[in-house]
Amino acid sequence: MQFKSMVVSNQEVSPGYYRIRLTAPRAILEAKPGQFAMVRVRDGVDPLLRRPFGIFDVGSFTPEYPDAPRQYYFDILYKVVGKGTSILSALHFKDYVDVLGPLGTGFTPGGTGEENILVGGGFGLAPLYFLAKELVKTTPLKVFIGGRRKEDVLCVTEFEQLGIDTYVATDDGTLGSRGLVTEVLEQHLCREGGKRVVLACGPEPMLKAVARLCENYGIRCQVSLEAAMACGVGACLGCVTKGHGHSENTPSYRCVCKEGPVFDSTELLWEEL
Amino acid sequence: MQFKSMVVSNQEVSPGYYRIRLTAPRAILEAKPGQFAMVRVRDGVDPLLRRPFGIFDVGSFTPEYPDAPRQYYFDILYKVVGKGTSILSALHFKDYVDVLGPLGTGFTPGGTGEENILVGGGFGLAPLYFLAKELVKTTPLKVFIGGRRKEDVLCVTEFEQLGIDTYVATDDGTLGSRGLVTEVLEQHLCREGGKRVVLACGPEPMLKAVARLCENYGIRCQVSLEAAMACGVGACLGCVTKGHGHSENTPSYRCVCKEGPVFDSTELLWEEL
Amino acid sequence: MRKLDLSVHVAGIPLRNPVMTASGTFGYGEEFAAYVDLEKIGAIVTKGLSLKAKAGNPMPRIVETPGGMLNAIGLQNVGIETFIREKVPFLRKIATPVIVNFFGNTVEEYAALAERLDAIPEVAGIEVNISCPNVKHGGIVFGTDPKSAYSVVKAVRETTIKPLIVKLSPNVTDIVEMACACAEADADALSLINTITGMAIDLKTRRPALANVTGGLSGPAIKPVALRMVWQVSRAVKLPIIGIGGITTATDVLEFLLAGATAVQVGTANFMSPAASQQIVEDLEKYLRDNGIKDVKELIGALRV
Amino acid sequence: MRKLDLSVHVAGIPLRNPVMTASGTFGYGEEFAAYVDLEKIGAIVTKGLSLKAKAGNPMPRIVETPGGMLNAIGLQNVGIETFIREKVPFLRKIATPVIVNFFGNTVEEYAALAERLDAIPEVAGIEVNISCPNVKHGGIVFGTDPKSAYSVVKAVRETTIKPLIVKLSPNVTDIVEMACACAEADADALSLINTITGMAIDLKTRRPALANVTGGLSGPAIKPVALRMVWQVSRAVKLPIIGIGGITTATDVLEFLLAGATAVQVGTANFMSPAASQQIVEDLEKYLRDNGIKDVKELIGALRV
Ligand SMILES: Cc1cc2nc3c(=O)[nH]c(=O)nc-3n(C[C@H](O)[C@H](O)[C@H](O)COP(=O)(O)OP(=O)(O)OC[C@H]3O[C@@H](n4cnc5c(N)ncnc54)[C@H](O)[C@@H]3O)c2cc1C
Ligand SMILES: Cc1cc2nc3c(=O)[nH]c(=O)nc-3n(C[C@H](O)[C@H](O)[C@H](O)COP(=O)(O)OP(=O)(O)OC[C@H]3O[C@@H](n4cnc5c(N)ncnc54)[C@H](O)[C@@H]3O)c2cc1C
Ligand SMILES: Cc1cc2nc3c(=O)[nH]c(=O)nc-3n(C[C@H](O)[C@H](O)[C@H](O)COP(=O)(O)O)c2cc1C
Ligand SMILES: Cc1cc2nc3c(=O)[nH]c(=O)nc-3n(C[C@H](O)[C@H](O)[C@H](O)COP(=O)(O)O)c2cc1C
Ligand code: FES
Ligand code: FES
Repeated sequence: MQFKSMVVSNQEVSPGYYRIRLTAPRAILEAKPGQFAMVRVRDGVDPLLRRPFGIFDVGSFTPEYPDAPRQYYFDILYKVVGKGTSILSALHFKDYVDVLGPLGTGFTPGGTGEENILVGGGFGLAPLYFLAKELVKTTPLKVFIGGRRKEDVLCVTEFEQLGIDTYVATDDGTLGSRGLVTEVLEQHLCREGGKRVVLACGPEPMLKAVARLCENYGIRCQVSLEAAMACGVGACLGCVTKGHGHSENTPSYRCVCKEGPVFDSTELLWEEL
Repeated sequence: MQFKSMVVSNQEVSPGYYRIRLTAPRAILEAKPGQFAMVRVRDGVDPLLRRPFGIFDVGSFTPEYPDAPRQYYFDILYKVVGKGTSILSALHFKDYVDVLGPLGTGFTPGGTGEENILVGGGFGLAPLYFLAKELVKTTPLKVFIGGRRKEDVLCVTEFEQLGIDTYVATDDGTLGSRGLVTEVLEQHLCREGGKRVVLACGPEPMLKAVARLCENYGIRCQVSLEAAMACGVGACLGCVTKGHGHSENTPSYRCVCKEGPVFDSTELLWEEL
Repeated sequence: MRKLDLSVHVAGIPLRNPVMTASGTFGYGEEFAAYVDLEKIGAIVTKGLSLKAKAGNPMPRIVETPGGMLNAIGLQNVGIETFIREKVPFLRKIATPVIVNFFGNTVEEYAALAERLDAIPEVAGIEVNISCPNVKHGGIVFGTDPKSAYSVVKAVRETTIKPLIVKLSPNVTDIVEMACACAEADADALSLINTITGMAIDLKTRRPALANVTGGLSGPAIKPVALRMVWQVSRAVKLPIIGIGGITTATDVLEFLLAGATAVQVGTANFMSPAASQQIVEDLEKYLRDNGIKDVKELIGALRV
Repeated sequence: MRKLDLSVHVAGIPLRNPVMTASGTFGYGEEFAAYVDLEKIGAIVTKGLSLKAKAGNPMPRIVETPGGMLNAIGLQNVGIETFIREKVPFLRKIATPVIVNFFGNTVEEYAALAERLDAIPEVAGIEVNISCPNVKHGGIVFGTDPKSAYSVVKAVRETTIKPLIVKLSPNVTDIVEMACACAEADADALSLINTITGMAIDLKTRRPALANVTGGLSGPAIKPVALRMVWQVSRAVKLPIIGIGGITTATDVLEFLLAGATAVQVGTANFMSPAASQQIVEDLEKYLRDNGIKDVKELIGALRV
């Protein structure tokens, strides 16, 4: 769906990272973890295109005026990296944006008896938190979070409040263990057994390492990819990634916006990404 | 000069008309009535160019925090007509714009013993009010204001507070007499004699009529013109108007931004504007 | 009050209004069905087809630029047979004319595609994209050489009685010369402009922002160039013109009509808002009503110069 | 720390940094003296001169477009003699190279201008604007026809030993062909691009927004086209290139250098901020410092393709 959305709140949650709450029609409650929204941050031609953001949370509240109807919302957790995100970070309560979404596929977590292992970095935590909130009621769950420095490690408190075991690694050791999150993940994978599924979202090098690890351990793995996007609905073919194709010479390009952003890691031609 | 300027206040003063107060260096106090400023209303390329606005007032105040230095400002009176002015109208206290100015020539009012007759319409009142404030201390003064409807007649209270005789005409008669301001002006000109100067700012048809009238009555007349502008400093040659030229076939184009916006009405080739 | 007349005819195709969607920016129509009432727009122009499916260029394929975007999709498409099998059934269900955009590497490929499309009743018209290199003639682009353009249009003309629209490339010294060549080859209408070749660089990596190095510039940034070319061609050639380039509002549409276009296509604006085309139709109707204009056709070529 | 080296040589002209101001957007320099330290920029290119003063086009002459602007100034200028008498004395006082842009209606006029400028010591170099119609040859534009371009550049070359820059028009099918023609005629450098022909319409009046109907598109909107052309020409021609088109930031400058430009000109950005050129130089210096680049020349043509 496409809708005008009012900013409810917009706060810096960690240096350079913001959480914005946007009003939405009731149907937003049906958004699946892993889906995203394309936001037009302001009118005019600068920036021209919408910006894609994973859905971090959905919910509802009752505004504080008499007879107020229930108001639905969704949250985005975003990092200020350029023009669009800095315009977004300057928005206030009662400003408006235009939203297209929820879009794309969501994660397909493990079935009964399977443990879900979430692995993320940076704003990749956004869809994972949303996923964890849904899963925690029914399935065993663990979260592995990586980041360059302490400031890049988001949502630890949120995950812990959900009562989920959370493992953290930072490149500089300022939080959790020092090193890559995949090292911590590997230790965990080889220590413990059982049926499990890895669900990952974060920077591409991290996803690549996670996918390789899961291949080695024979574990089903889903990753959520990023790509520059124009339409968000599978029409422009601008956002493709390389999937395994029909023939070796002709890669089969897959739309990240529509066939993804969540892919089974085995679908992707990792060596060419 | 070019400076970053903070919005102090920004209020709708009549439907569709706003008055914005912008901080400025002390030198703004030297601005002459009739000069203007080019405002970059926001970052980015949309809108690309600055927007020109006459200076409506200048002044200073002391902010309400301890040891605050004196803060200088200038005001703009503007009408929301398009993209730039609607972005401007949405700015709040503490937002920033980039200002270039004061630019251009100012009005040259009459000398001792001469009566100054100000004639304006719409936001053309902005420089006239600024002018009136300066002149009222020393010279006899009258103001003629025209507008389509009541809402387009600005600054009547301001002029009256300065103790200046104010004559109003509206097309639909909702304020003052019904008809054109030039009709009221003509009645005045033929009724009274004496040395006088007409200083006018407003829509071009009004200026044209005023100029013709003054020519008929042999009265010196200055008009402040408008033109689309890019540089504001006389470099791009985009803002020209037609002045009397050296030869009949080659009109001499005059820069509105630098040689104007205020011109002696006899300098202009009215029949070709 | 008499009903407003928004209808126009282009190349013999009756359109309920002059607002179509541009090839490559609206998929095969169905991608937008959730956001636009497809029966409200004038026509759908589908993504450029080739004989065989085409994989397209490596990524990254798009990048935003000031007031526009560059794309180097590389004409990825499902190929004509899959189109007929999988996409036409959806399009059959809607009462909006479907114009099929296509391209080839040789004159023969163009002709073969046209022949195949000629047999499909759901195809209201065909739009020939000539902005492609002619592989038989050393890669010279059909769309920048009047002789090549003539030969490809002529060959297509001979294989089909469908309304034949030729889509012109703006990357030429003289757009009128190109338009004349297509008119001589008996095109029924011209659509212009396709994208302007451009390039962007990623300073961080010191690489081109597109894997293909160069790409096609589209969006509001190119509107002045498109409007100029439409005006030039409309004064020189009798064929109806479909104006394309940076159209995002009803005002833009009206400007193209004044400049001489009979209809328009909305491209990049579909990305800014998927409902853009429908919104433009509604605003167009409102403009006509507010300005007491009974028939949109009054505006075609009505520029006062 | 060793001092950063921002200097470059173009056509034999030593520049303290690669950032010049573009013709027609910076007047004769003095208009900007209150806002820019003219001694901080690489060179000043003055408003295009003709033999006699030129009145220019009727107004309106400019209009904003998405991410850009159109201008149809009509080459209004004071004429070469007034320039020498009234503008050069100011320019003499500043230690920044002055490059004089000029144009004619015939090959002879171009040559006469070049000869006159050859005698002026304050002129560090000349920039020939060939985007003008050749009145002797039925109005064909010098800048879109390789043969005409060759003849005008050759004629200028024969009358002057000043560094000779030829400014190319982007309104051509093949910019490389134009560049080659100028190289053959012994130009010392090429500057590109001039404006792209465009048009805008005022819906309210139903008239063209410019009195001249068409005008030249400049500003950020055209940057992708300019960058593409600079890259194409730099790979095909040995001459140093001055990149022009939509440059507003140091990042833009760096992109043009990577694409193969030795220097750049800042045009429309001077209107967005009169201090733009100086700001760009400062930001450029900061970028080099922050990235440990000692010499800006390392970046020229350093695009990784
Ligand atoms: C499916 C999907 C979900 C996403 N979810 C989130 C999210 O939950 N939170 C969040 O903060 N971001 C998310 N992103 C990334 C976000 O879209 C970009 O950070 C944003 O578009 C940048 O816009 P900008 O205008 O600020 O930056 P720009 O000015 O466009 O670019 C600034 C810098 O950021 C880089 N950049 C631009 N687009 C992307 C991109 N898509 N990914 C990575 N780098 C980019 C550019 O190369 C450039 O170096 C998601 C992207 C996708 C595709
Ligand atoms: C020297 C000078 C002093 C001015 N002083 C004032 C002032 O004190 N207060 C004020 O409100 N305005 C003033 N103006 C006019 C003001 O500059 C324009 O209204 C403004 O630039 C419109 O910007 P926009 O982006 O809102 O409109 P745009 O989106 O650019 O245009 C919207 C509509 O307004 C028209 N328009 C655009 N520019 C002008 C213009 N310069 N004059 C008239 N119509 C225009 C357009 O044709 C269009 O129809 C002055 C102009 C000049 C040249
Ligand atoms: C992502 C994208 C894909 C395109 N694909 C095609 C295509 O397959 N065939 C074609 O003729 N034009 C194609 N075009 C060009 C558009 O149809 C249109 O001519 C151009 O984008 C200018 O219009 P706009 O500025 O409204 O986008 C494509 C444009 C874009 C942006
Ligand atoms: C108002 C204006 C006047 C110009 N006058 C000239 C000129 O006299 N001679 C010339 O060669 N180029 C002229 N140009 C073109 C610029 O020098 C430059 O090539 C073009 O604007 C592209 O650069 P930009 O996008 O940075 O503005 C003019 C451009 C503008 C906007
Ligand atoms: S963003 Fe357009 S196809 Fe994915
Ligand atoms: S606005 Fe540039 S010369 Fe007046």
